[in-house]
Amino acid sequence: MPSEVLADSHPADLLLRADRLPHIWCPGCGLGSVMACFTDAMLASPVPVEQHVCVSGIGCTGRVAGYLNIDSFHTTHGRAIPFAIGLKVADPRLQVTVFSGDGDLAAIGGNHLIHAARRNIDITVICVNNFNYGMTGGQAGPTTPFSAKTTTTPRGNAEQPFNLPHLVATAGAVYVSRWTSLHVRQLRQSMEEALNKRGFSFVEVLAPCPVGFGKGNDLGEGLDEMWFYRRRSIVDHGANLEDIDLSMSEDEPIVLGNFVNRERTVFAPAVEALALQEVLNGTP
Amino acid sequence: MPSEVLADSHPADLLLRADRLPHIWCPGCGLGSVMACFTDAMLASPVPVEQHVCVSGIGCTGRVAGYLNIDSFHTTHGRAIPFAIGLKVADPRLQVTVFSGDGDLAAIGGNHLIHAARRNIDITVICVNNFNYGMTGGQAGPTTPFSAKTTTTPRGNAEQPFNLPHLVATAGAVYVSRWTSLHVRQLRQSMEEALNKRGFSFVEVLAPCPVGFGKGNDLGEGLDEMWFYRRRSIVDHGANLEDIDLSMSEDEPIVLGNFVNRERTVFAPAVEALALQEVLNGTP
Amino acid sequence: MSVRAASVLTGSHFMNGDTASAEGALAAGCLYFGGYPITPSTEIAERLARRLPEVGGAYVQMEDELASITSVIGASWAGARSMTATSGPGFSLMMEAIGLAAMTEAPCVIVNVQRGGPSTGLPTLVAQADIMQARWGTHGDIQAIALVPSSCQEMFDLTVRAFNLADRFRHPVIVLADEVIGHLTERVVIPEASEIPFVGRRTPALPPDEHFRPFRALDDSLVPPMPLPGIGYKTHVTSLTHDERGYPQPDAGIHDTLVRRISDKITRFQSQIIDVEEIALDDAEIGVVAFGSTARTARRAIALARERGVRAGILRLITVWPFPEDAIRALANRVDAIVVAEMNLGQARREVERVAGLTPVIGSHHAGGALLPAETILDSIMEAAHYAQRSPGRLASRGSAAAG
Amino acid sequence: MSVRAASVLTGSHFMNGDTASAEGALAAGCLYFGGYPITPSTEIAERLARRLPEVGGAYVQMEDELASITSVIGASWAGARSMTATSGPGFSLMMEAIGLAAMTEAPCVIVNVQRGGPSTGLPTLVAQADIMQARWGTHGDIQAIALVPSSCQEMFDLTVRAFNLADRFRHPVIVLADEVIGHLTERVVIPEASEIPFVGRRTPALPPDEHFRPFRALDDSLVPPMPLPGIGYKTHVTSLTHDERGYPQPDAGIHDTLVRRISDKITRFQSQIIDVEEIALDDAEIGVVAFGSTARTARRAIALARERGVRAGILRLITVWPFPEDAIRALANRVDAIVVAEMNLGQARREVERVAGLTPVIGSHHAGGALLPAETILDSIMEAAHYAQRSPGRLASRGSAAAG
Amino acid sequence: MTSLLQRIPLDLSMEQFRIPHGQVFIIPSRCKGCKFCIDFCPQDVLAESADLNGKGYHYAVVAEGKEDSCVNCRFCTLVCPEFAIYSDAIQEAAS
Amino acid sequence: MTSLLQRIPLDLSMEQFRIPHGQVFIIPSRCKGCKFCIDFCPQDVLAESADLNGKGYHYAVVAEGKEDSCVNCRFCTLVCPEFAIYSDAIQEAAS
Amino acid sequence: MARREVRLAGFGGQGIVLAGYILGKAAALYDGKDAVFSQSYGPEARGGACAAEVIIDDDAVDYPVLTCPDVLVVMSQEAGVKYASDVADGTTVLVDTDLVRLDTSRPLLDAPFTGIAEQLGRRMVANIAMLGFLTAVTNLVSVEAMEEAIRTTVPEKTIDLNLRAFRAGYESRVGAVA
Amino acid sequence: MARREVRLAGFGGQGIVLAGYILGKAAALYDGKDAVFSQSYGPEARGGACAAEVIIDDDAVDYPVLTCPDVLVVMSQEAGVKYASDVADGTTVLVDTDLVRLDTSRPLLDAPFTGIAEQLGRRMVANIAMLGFLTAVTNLVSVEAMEEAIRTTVPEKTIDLNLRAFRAGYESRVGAVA
Ligand SMILES: Cc1ncc(C[n+]2csc(CCOP(=O)(O)OP(=O)(O)O)c2C)c(N)n1
Ligand SMILES: Cc1ncc(C[n+]2csc(CCOP(=O)(O)OP(=O)(O)O)c2C)c(N)n1
Ligand code: SF4
Ligand code: SF4
Ligand code: SF4
Ligand code: SF4
Ligand code: SF4
Ligand code: SF4
Ligand SMILES: [Mg+2]
Ligand SMILES: [Mg+2]
Repeated sequence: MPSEVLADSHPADLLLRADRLPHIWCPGCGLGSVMACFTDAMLASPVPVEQHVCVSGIGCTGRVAGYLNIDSFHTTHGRAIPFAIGLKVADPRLQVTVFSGDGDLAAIGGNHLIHAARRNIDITVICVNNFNYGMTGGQAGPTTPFSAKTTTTPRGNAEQPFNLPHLVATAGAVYVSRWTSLHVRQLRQSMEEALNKRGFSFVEVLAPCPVGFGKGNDLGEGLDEMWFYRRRSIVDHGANLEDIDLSMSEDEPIVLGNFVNRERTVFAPAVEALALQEVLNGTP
Repeated sequence: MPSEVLADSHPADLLLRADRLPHIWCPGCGLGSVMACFTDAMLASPVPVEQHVCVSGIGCTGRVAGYLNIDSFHTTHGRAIPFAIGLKVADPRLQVTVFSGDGDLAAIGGNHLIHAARRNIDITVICVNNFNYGMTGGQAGPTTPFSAKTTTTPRGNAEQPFNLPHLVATAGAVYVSRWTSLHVRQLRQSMEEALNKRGFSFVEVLAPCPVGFGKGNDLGEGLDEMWFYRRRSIVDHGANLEDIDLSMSEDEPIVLGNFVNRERTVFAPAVEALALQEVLNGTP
Repeated sequence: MSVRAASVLTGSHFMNGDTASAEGALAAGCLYFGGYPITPSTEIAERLARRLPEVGGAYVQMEDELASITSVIGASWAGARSMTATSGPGFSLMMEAIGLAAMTEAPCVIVNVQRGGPSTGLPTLVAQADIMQARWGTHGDIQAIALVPSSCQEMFDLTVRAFNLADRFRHPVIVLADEVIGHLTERVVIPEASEIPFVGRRTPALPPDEHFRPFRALDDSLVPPMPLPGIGYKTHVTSLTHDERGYPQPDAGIHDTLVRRISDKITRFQSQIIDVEEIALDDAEIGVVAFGSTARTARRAIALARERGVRAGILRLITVWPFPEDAIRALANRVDAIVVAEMNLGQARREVERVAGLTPVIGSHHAGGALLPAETILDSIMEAAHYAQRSPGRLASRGSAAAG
Repeated sequence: MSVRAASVLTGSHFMNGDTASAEGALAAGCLYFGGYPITPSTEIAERLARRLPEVGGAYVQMEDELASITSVIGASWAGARSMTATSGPGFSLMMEAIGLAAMTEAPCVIVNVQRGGPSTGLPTLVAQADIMQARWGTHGDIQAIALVPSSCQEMFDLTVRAFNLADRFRHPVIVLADEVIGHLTERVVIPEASEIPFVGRRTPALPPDEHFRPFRALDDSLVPPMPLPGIGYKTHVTSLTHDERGYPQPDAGIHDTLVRRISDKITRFQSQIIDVEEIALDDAEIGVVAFGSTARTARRAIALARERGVRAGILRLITVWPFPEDAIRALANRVDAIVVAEMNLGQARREVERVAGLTPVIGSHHAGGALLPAETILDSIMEAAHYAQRSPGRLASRGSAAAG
Repeated sequence: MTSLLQRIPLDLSMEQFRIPHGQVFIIPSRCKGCKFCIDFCPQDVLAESADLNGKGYHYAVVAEGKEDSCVNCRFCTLVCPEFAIYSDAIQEAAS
Repeated sequence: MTSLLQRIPLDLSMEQFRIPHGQVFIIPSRCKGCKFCIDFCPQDVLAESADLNGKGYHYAVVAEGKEDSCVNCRFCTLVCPEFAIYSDAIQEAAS
Repeated sequence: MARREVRLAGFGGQGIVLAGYILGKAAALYDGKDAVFSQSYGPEARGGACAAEVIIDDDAVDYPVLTCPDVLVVMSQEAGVKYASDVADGTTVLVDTDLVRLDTSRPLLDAPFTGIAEQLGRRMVANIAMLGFLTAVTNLVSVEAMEEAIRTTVPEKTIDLNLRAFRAGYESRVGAVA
Repeated sequence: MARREVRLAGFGGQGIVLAGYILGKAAALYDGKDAVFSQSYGPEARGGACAAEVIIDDDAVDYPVLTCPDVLVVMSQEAGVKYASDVADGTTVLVDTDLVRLDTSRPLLDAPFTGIAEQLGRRMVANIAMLGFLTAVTNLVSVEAMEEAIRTTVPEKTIDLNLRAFRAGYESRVGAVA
């Protein structure tokens, strides 16, 4: 048996705009891994691929929309969720996933995040938390751990970060999980659950950003940050969400798990999507 | 002894722009009561009145800033908190209270609310929750109970409201309470605690809005809504914040209390306020 | 067309302007409203909150105006005719997303019922000071299409037209109403559904294949057919500068091509958009340029002027953007002087000055808060008549508002 | 003045434009920066995050641009010189709050390092397409003060000047930089602290008493002295239309008085603000109007034109708002034709057209993404020379961008 | 009046435990007749006036027979949205 | 490799419990040498190539002696940020 | 008929706005005239004074805002204070004698609208009684148009009551004059 | 000296940007010239190719962007592919022989910058060695100015190392030529 077989395409290429590869992400960046998991979860979803749409904001993570070979929307910074709400309400047949960064979703987009969770609108949000604004070159954001160094916190971050699963669950999400880009199988599985869940589902994915975050915080390359996750992560699906804050300290565990899976009334304003088509066709 | 003594001014007038009375609030509105409690709490605060500043957004509640006879800022809709942050950071000697409505603070201003709580900046936020946008005539907002009728939810609200104490505590506030405009002594006391607390403190006050909310929801006049609070309220300082959602149902209690009082690092970027004065005086 | 018929409240109504706009939206087939209340536009939201679910549409009250307009753009991309309504402060908050709509060529309608500004200003009182903002409020270069109703009937008619123009040009269209018209109640006649003009969005004629280029215009219109999601086109839509495939391209040449196309698609066909009404201009020596509720005041003012022997007429702008330059030029050639009457410090006046050539231009305005009194316009007309008599050459343009 | 001396990095530096702007802010005594990162302005934030705490100031990274600018206004009211920096998308989000700053007369500085728009557009590439937005982006009528640096030295100098103008006029002042200048590194000479121009904010001369009227101007400047909070003035500040006491008044007369005062306080003294540079205009037959990085290209273009025998010169606008109308008029009287060179579809060109009278105006522009090539400007100069020769009368203005 | 408001005096300071007497002050022109003070005064001290004030409201007055009942709990002072009523301790301590 | 990733196969479907053999496929030109697959393959199947790819990276290859060790757990498929590696089941079931 | 301007003034809850709407609607839809109706807005007016304006014209109503009322209806003391001075010599002033006492030398047309409504058992239809009176004493609108406007505007169940109130108001004047 | 344009190209992490900055600074602050420096931005460049531009002029640098380089320094294969075609006949091309193999007929000036740096024990100073070489083979800047620019730019602790790298680079050429 030969060792490896050389190939020139990848099974996931079908779901990717392969003509746009290689993507812009840095070597050692975790975003590609998260996107790989998502393509896999999408394939497993019972909804036909044509009906999947992806909405991103602006940021490195926000570029995901541009690589997925589905109807995909790369909107403005922070506004992926309201855009997704418009799509979903106007055409409820769409399987709408918002895929964006921690800054996009929790800094400038934080209000939309909590309100969408409150409404319990039936969309899935995948939030890649790399602890900083990667795209703009590594500034601190609302997920940057206390004391971490970034280009705007040269003396260490004086702010305390959000605990996103806790925040989003408090706001009303019915499915909430956290994984890292190392935990690819659990992540993939959680994404699949999130896609299938009716209501607002939220998957936080911790991922290395060696260029924006690793560098300044002695985390080294992407690989080192992956080892860091390996060392510190524990899985506790039943964790008390109050207790899963993230910090820079090596002593504190990074708690992962599928934390919340419950039922609440799903937001469904009275639109009859099929009727939409009829008004469209003034000129074909 | 005479029965009542007729007076032509009120001890609180000192803290009010009495020349602007009567205020614009409707008969039976709870806002005046909340403002009365605040003037009383302000008097009890160890900080001299001159150093108190009040920042409001836009709304009926937002008019509070205009009635208090202190330095007071009636900003734009939703932005009272960032304005307050600028004031407080640039001059930490100021005792900064944000006084605004549920819509202002939790709808359009929701992001600033959670981020300010996360940072744990040393300001106090008093949020009057009258379950609707009063100023614009009674539309639904993020605090409108499920199924409640408003001018934009003629069939009953399809959205579920925020549980504000839970949300704000999750985001990071160190002092969190909820009272109604009927519970004036506890409210006054809680405001005083909030003012004295270092860090981000949050007081939610339920108050009647007979014109915007009462009318459409068979709550009758302001007085009826006060009786409604009387009937349904229970005080439970130790309540689990998850369990204090508000609903329209007469069977569900309205849980009040001083729920959270804890310590977290207070946000204090390195400004030396006293130095500020020196740059001001180019021309006196 | 069943949805539309059910949506049309055919008949004569005594209806306020905001409500008429809401009914216009329904008659145009609007199925999505994303909004956030703000005086004096709130009645539009309130009406649609009640009516949209009756016709299979959805009213979503968002958490702020950023969310409102962005959800409207999302709904547009899902194929729905969609809109929002707001006033000054909310309009200012929508500026970033208006650029998104223009850049992604998402048709949608924004009704701005103008009130007094700047800032929170005068929430319940009229102004017309968002004219220039409607054109220039977002960063970068885009065109604006803005219609200005003068009556409740026009609140209905122009809202319908706004949807048709939006789909025709794949561009956000603004209905620049004002508080007086929004809050006024008048007779509004809603025609039969079949009489409501309808110009639908063009969608790709062919099913999806790998040659599909979502941002390639197939004809001189420069407007690419707009694919629906969910049916296999796999369109990528981005707010970044993009090529015909929709792929981001940080390239000056591609940028110039794109920005000019989305601009030219409107300017080239601006005659399809521009609409003005001429009132008593046949014999006029003084032309009053006015729009919105001010145009009604102007009617009274020209009557008073004529009583005083000055033949004044009105060029009422129904479209302010694209600016009716040709009509203004024609007016300038025909009258001795132009008065621009508006409730702001002289915004449209600048545009008129730009194209009026040698004809003197006099501004008649105040900052808002109440209708411009007919007497103010009358004074300007008399002043204009005076000037025009004395100095036939080009005058420096004058007006009570400061320039800058 | 100890804070200021410590803040001034006196000496010669090789510094990029963004950093120079940050140092300008520090030298001007800025003690508060509220910001949100955005290319190509981020280096300003990064520099100030490091430097402000060193001088007793505060850098606060807010959750978005709405919060950034509003916190800056709050800090201004607390007495601090305060600023933010952003680019197109963030600038669009600041539009509402710019109205708040104008309405409450809160001095502050906003640096917009322009990139290609509309929408997310070209984050890393240059444009100059926010010129009109800087003037008209917020609802209602306010004036704009906007300075346009052409070099890193001017990033420093004009940021200092912006603070002084802000305090002098109690108005938000915009530094309209562009990506090329923001990202360029050049020599920047920072003078001694004592040499840095400083025009401070006027505060009330008298201690608080009941006659104090926070919004009453005490002299012709029309600028009321600005009280600090915390010391007993008990000022009420509102975004609503207000009287001299600062009390809300929904009244057309009070509105007109207020809106005109906050406008006139700038236009009356615009000569104190307006600044232009004349380059080789003495003998020029063609005048090139240019600003920002394009003014540098224009230098090369006029050199090339002169090689070809066309005497071209440059009127470099250092202030774009208030628009230097007088300087343009003077230019129009002196040259045969004007070329307006800018990286947008012709924004300043419209203003030039408005005041150039009979002199032909030719636009030289593209939508951005790279510097306008010197050859493009040269072509326009040659075309202008050609036209000017043939038709001495007023020409319809021309240019490659569409109007509207 | 039931539990909730009777508990109120519990958080008063010690000296006030001497069940002080209060004097009620009223500014009739300010009252908008919401009755908050009347319905919820823990001692049922207050009632509606017979005549109308300038705005057309029956303002709050001390009810007949309740002239000595006010305990100066300040509830009315704090609850009145119009700053139309307040109480003050009567100087001579009642014990 | 410790607990965390060895637990992974637990959520595989039953048929995969037959400890399948996997075949590794590689697209060398895509690899950016992050070593995620190499360091974390639960069977230590992978290693760096000796030579560089066009971009100048040592890409992933099957390590010597590990030709039969792949269990087709798909970890590498999912973790590779560059879509440069994947595994597939070898047809004949290994049991 | 040339342009006629009507101001109805009272306090919130009296149905002033509804009355104005009905009056305008009657003229605009059922009398073949042009009419516009608007109400005063303003936060300062919350829950207090409240006013509605109706302008009726045979031609199109150009300037849509009231300049000086031809008819002023005063339904509350506060409204009286606020608006009674804002009239011309020819202004017809109607007052609800039950609620308003105007200190003026000008002739007033008055009737106890509230009393009339109370006789019908529902104080809330005082506004409609007022409209009946107004119809009788002015030539602004026809009785038929008003009745049709009431029928098409008020809730189904209250049509009868409202029509009775309208007629009672109308007759109170007709009786008085006769 | 008239305007001279220099492009330095390599990959992220090589210190290309720092090198460009030092070169520009030397000219602008210590050689009495005017100089501008800028770097290419663009998301597509993330972690991959990276370039810096320096323009030096006796007069003021007007047009601040490179049009066609007089000097091109290639420090990576990818950069070579990207930029080698974008030159004029007169362009001086410098390459790091350790990293780049250019398929071109034009004369190249080359030296093993990386190797030189490795000899000093720190591969990361290859950029400074390159600057030494560049200083030697062009007349863009003086040695003194470059040394001063290095001293005032690099971290205190690394000044010596960097100066040694600079001299080694400089001498590698001086030696080669001599
Ligand atoms: C309105 C606006 N503000 C700021 C920016 C600049 N910006 C682009 S991406 C980004 C942050 C992205 O951070 P995150 O969402 O965490 O994504 P990452 O790059 O880390 O994946 C910012 C601030 C913008 N494009 N638009
Ligand atoms: C940007 C903007 N959007 C909308 C409005 C309109 N508006 C004014 S107040 C308000 C809601 C106020 O609600 P809340 O804060 O709950 O205050 P309340 O009136 O209920 O006390 C709204 C939507 C505005 N002024 N500015
Ligand atoms: S900057 Fe960070 S998040 Fe962005 S591509 Fe590079 S490593 Fe990934
Ligand atoms: S509308 Fe509601 S909140 Fe506003 S003043 Fe009236 S009762 Fe109070
Ligand atoms: S002070 Fe207390 S007891 Fe006295 S009247 Fe007021 S509420 Fe009643
Ligand atoms: S609480 Fe105040 S306004 Fe209400 S009835 Fe009592 S005194 Fe009057
Ligand atoms: S499939 Fe699993 S076992 Fe096989 S090479 Fe990949 S990671 Fe290793
Ligand atoms: S995970 Fe992918 S990119 Fe990284 S080393 Fe393995 S094959 Fe290469
Ligand atoms: Mg991030
Ligand atoms: Mg409210």
